[in-house]
Amino acid sequence: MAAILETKDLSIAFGGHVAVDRVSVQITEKKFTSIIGPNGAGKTTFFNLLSGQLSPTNGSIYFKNHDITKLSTTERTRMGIGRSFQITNVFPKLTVLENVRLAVQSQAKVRYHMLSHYLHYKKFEERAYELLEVVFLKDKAKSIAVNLAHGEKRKLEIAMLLALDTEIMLLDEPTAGMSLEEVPAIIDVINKIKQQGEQTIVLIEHKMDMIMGLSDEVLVLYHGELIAQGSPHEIVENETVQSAYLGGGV
Amino acid sequence: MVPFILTGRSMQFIFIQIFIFAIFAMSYDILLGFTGIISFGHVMFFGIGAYSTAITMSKFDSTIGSFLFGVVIAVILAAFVSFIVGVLTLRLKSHFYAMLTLALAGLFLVAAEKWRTLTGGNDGFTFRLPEIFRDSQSMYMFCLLSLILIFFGLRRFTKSPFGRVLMAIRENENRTESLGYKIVHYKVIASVVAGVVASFAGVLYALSLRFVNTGVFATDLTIDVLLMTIIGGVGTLVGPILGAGLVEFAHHWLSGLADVHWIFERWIILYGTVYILVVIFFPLGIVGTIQSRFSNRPLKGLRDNRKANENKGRRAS
Amino acid sequence: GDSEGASSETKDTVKVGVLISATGALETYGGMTERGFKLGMEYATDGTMEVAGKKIEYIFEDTETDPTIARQKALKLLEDDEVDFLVGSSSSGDTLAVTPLAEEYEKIMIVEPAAADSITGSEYNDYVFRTARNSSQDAIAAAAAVAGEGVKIATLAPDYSFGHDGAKAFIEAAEELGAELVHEEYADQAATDFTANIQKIIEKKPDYLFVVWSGANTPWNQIVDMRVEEQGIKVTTGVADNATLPSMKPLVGMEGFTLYYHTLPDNEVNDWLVEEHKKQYDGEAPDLFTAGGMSSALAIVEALKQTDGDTDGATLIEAMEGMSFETPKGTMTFRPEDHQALQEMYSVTLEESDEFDYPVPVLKRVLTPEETAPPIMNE
Amino acid sequence: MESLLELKQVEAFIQHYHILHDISFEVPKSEVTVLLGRNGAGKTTTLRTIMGLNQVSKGTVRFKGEEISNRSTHQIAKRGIGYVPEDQGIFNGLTVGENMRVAMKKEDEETTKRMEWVLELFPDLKKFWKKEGGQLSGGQKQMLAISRAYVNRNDLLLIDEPSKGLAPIIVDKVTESIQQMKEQTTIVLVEQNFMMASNIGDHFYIIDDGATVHHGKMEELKEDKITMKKYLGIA
Amino acid sequence: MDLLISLVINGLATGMLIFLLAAGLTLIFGLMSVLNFAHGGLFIWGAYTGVWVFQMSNSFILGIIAAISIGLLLGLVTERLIVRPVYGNHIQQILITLGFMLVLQELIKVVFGPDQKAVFPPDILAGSFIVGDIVLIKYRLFIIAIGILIFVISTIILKKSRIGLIVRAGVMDKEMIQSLGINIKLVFMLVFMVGAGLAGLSGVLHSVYSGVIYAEMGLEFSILAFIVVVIGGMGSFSGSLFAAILVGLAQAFMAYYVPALSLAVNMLLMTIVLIFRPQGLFQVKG
Ligand SMILES: Nc1ncnc2c1ncn2[C@@H]1O[C@H](COP(=O)(O)OP(=O)(O)OP(=O)(O)O)[C@@H](O)[C@H]1O
Ligand SMILES: Nc1ncnc2c1ncn2[C@@H]1O[C@H](COP(=O)(O)OP(=O)(O)OP(=O)(O)O)[C@@H](O)[C@H]1O
Ligand SMILES: [Mg+2]
Ligand SMILES: [Mg+2]
Repeated sequence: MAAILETKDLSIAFGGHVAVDRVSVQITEKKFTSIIGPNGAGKTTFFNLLSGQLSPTNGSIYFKNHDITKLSTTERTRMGIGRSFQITNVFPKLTVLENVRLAVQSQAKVRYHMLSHYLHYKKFEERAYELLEVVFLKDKAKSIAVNLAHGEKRKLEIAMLLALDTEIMLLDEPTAGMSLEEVPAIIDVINKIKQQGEQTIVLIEHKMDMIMGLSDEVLVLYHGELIAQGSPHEIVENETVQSAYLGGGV
Repeated sequence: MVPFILTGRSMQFIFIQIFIFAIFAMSYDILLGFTGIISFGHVMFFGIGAYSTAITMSKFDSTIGSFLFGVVIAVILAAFVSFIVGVLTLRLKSHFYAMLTLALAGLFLVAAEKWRTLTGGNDGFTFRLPEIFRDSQSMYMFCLLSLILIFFGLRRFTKSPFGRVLMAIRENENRTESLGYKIVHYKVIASVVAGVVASFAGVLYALSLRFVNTGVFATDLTIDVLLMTIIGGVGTLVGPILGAGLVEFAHHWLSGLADVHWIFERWIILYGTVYILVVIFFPLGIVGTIQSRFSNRPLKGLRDNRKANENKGRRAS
Repeated sequence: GDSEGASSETKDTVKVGVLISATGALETYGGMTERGFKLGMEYATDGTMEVAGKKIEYIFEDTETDPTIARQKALKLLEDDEVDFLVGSSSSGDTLAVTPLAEEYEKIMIVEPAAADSITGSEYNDYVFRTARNSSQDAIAAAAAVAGEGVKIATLAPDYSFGHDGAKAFIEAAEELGAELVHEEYADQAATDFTANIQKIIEKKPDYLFVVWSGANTPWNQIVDMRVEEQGIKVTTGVADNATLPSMKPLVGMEGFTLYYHTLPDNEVNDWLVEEHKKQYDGEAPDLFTAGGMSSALAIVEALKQTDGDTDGATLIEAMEGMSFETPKGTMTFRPEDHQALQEMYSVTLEESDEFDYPVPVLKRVLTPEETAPPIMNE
Repeated sequence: MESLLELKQVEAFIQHYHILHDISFEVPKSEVTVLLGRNGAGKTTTLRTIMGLNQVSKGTVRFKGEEISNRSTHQIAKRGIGYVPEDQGIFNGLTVGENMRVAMKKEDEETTKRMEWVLELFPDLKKFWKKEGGQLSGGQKQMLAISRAYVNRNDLLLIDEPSKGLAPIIVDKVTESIQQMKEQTTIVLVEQNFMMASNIGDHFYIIDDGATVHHGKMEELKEDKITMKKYLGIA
Repeated sequence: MDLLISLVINGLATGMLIFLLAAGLTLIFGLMSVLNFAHGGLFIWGAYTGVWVFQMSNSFILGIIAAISIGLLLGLVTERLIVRPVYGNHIQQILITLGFMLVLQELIKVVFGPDQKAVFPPDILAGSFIVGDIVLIKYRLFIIAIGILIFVISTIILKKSRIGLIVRAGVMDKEMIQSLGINIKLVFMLVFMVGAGLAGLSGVLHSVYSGVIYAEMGLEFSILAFIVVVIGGMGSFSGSLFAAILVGLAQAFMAYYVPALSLAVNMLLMTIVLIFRPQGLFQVKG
């Protein structure tokens, strides 16, 4: 199967500190890829490079064989790269519904309409409710986002990402802080998307059981470098990964 | 309710001023309330509108034709300048943006001061009006009508999908970007809309005074309009209208008290106190506070929280 | 007279609306005009407040030194109070926002004390008469006070209309008198540091430095600190209101001019003014624009006498053009061409006084109305 | 056993929402008490209420026998309570070093020692000493937040989800560090990572819909499948 | 050469004067992020009170002390009544502090009368020295000295103590700083008072410099101070000093060499700086 996203020698340095160091990977279309690595390994930074929040000091990124290295976040989102954020990043003073609705609206390409009323687009709201249902947040639809508990904000993040319906979904620790009960439910949601086989998913997580259960392929970053790549099982067996990342506990 | 038919030219004049500043304040609300931009230089567009009209009216004969020509020039100039200002200042954050706009407006003031052949310097100049505007009643109706049309126009604008994105930008720029919206476009368009509407307010202002001087570029006016917007309630569009009315009337009424008792000669103290009281009792502006009473808007929280904190402070000390 | 019928009242009453800055930056000036106007009415009617069988009423309104408010108040006066005359105001901007209304309502407006040349120049209309001097008159007075054949002069003025008008008129007048301009300097009107400007002037070595200044941020201290006089440059300027005299302490010995100081004009009207003002206001002497305020009242009463109480605009214009009347500053005459009142000004020396701890102007010479007549600028 | 912290029927509102209905628990000295519960149950609110960041509208909070409800936050903190908030509370514009310096109540020998210990625990912080807090990775922020609470000698630490976003190897370290701290400091922990919670917790309280509904010893909970299912939704 | 020296000295003095005003604002606006438009009100109160005491007692030192005291006192009142309810909310800050500014400015007229007042330097600081061909105005040298003094003291205090850090941290996250056992309300109040005290000080120093005081001078100068704080980079004392001197020198040199642009010099300077360095000249560190 073809690589939908490819990086070549992708690097970024902050001052003297190289956070992502010559990473070349291919992410296969419609597969589930996970990225693991110690704290500060450069995972989030790698996402930031892919989604355009940061621009690399070196190297390039290809999406479906187009060089997108120079494109902005917006353009990449429009092409089909969507992401969720590690630190919750929502519209704090808008309602939960409105948060999702804005994402739906963007997906429907209703962007510069200045003369029609936004409520005329009934479909958007319906779709937003649907998505909130998926992440167990429907009863909070009218709450203001800032008032949500931490775990609830994470769910909202996921709903917004789902709303964008992008070809690639970059998930940065989606279940961090989510309750024991809901982690499996969210995993279910992700699994469902995987089952549908329409989207490519890239996941950053520290929960190894999740990684093991979901991934087709695992990438390991360490000090910014890609040190291992392979199936979940290969990775767990890998000694470097064990000593650098997993520690004795697992 | 706004009295639609009002007799007495001096009352009409006060209302005309309210309408004009309501339009100006609404344009400011597009920036402040809907896009989250604090500008200290919004008056530059107002001034552009005022001078464009005044200069065309004094250079050409006083006909409707040259008035319309003046309006066209005002709109084009304001759109152009607001576009440039928008583009120039987009990389700046909050205070820096505010200060840069202050500087730009300051440069316009200096230009008006210095380009004496065109502007008559700071004393200003008078000009003649086309026939229909000489009648106060029709001037009044014209301003009222403009206010109503602009209000509904802007309301539609803010309630459109586009307007919703503006609010999203106000809340969280980065996130809006990663939803696939080009925030630069939105901000520039908002800046142009606000600029053009403000310049139209300036056009009306010059008409209503039949006179223009460098005062139309003075920071005081930005401050006035800022206060009107905040008093009424930012992000509400009705608020600025109410704010304009309130500020004008508080002003009118308090300054009128000077005849009642010598103490009121210092009516400005009371006027300043009104501002302070508004923040204390209507922290979200009048319309904002009322709205939050009737709905579960987030804003309500801000106020209750503050009260709770205050109580806490009191109890602790 | 509330008991009288409204219609008869309007007929028998002449109303005057006076626009002043009672608050805001120019409120001191507003206060002077107000007192002067009241005293003027008292003097002109011998306290009866009646002229040609009509009662005179006046209403003061505060423009707050804001053209919008000025226009609003003027409309109130014209519409609601139905005044027959307007007087005002303290600022040129306010005045210009109102003069078109005088024309529109066909009411006479006496401009006092706004000084912009344009009021009786480019923005002139028939209904406007000015008892105040204009900037050019100031400047010509200044020139008359110091200029002469071969005298080298320089100017320092604030960088806006007032300063430019003043400097230009001064230079023209001075050159006419044979003086030679060596330097023109303009400083930011809000500046607090004038040293660079003064430096430049010193380098040009003029005999006289004429300073036009109206802000509170005066350059006097720095002129002294920079030792301008010691380099043989004499400073000259207009002496403004009493409040500014203390700040002119460094300028003792200066030769300049003034519009009015209560000890200068020697005539009956002024004697009355000084005495009455002191009586009514706690021993305080009348100030810069008090005489002006009084003159505007005197002009109105005189005009009404001439028309026998007729307040029709056209009639009044005819009567007032060329009209001469006695004021605290001697005889004033409205020039028919531009309605500017020609008036006395005073060439003075600033001297220490026994009475106050600040210097006061002492009369050198009365500059006659003809001497300070400004060019006609309303073509 | 003496209890260091005691909440009795605490109720609290956030704005006009009644969030805590009935929270009662006791925290015995020198032990780790874990608060468990679903998302939105009110765990964070409970900690914030103890810290005085939320008003107690009814009930009492006692610390060392003294009533501290509705005292101001800084007074509560000064009595010897350290807090690691859920959102880490990093001062983004300050460097790592400055973040630590602001937190240090004293600059004596003991603090210096603790600092050394903390930096050994999380060498990353030393490495990024001059970096701005806002530029740290998610996990590094978490480490900084924990370290800030560790440098002072506190009698009680309230820690909200420390393991969130940490790599397994660091979770182990944090677990270890908490066990070390236990000797001098009592700890209240909110944790979703059940593994970690059960490893270090002595007692647990379950919060559901703003009320404490169940409590007991941690070992017992591991066996108590019914409670686990009912309140935590795990089998 | 003489000309150059004279321009530099005068520019420096103006700069220092602006710095003194901006120093207070650097604390209040730069560190605490409070848009305090009443700063100019504190400035005129310092000016009037200081001048009044100076003229009554004939002691400039007493005048200075009075100005600082009234600044501190008004700072206390302003912080408690006006600013405390609106921390973190710029929009409300603008409204309430402008309201208070009007009140302060108008109260000046009630207490001290509406007229402008002339002020003369104390005898030892009056007049000028002549060194070669250069005229050195004594009072300006004095201002430069005071400016340096204030800069050094405040830099030492901010460097040596945690106070700067605490204030900045408090602005970023008020709850967290309180959770660390710091009474941030008290800290904010004290810092605000110090800022207001500096405003008062600069008020009285400025009155003597310009030779005259009037009620409206407050707002004019506070805008200048805002400009300087922004050009310098928010919250940086060195930045404010540098920017203030830059503004002072630019004014002096422009007035001499390009008088046509001297009206616009501040605005131009700010425009240029912000376009090329959007975060101001100095970034806040330590
Ligand atoms: N904007 C930035 N400026 C400077 N350094 C940065 C910036 N963003 C990230 N870094 C540094 O780059 C390194 C990688 O950070 P990144 O956030 O990618 O880590 P991560 O792998 O996502 O870690 P975690 O699992 O803790 O989230 C870290 O050391 C971090 O401090
Ligand atoms: N500011 C607020 N306004 C309104 N409701 C709030 C606010 N903060 C929290 N809540 C609500 O209070 C409830 C408890 O929140 P809290 O943060 O204490 O939950 P939690 O148990 O810590 O959850 P999580 O595990 O997700 O962090 C939630 O339902 C939340 O939506
Ligand atoms: Mg990360
Ligand atoms: Mg929580």
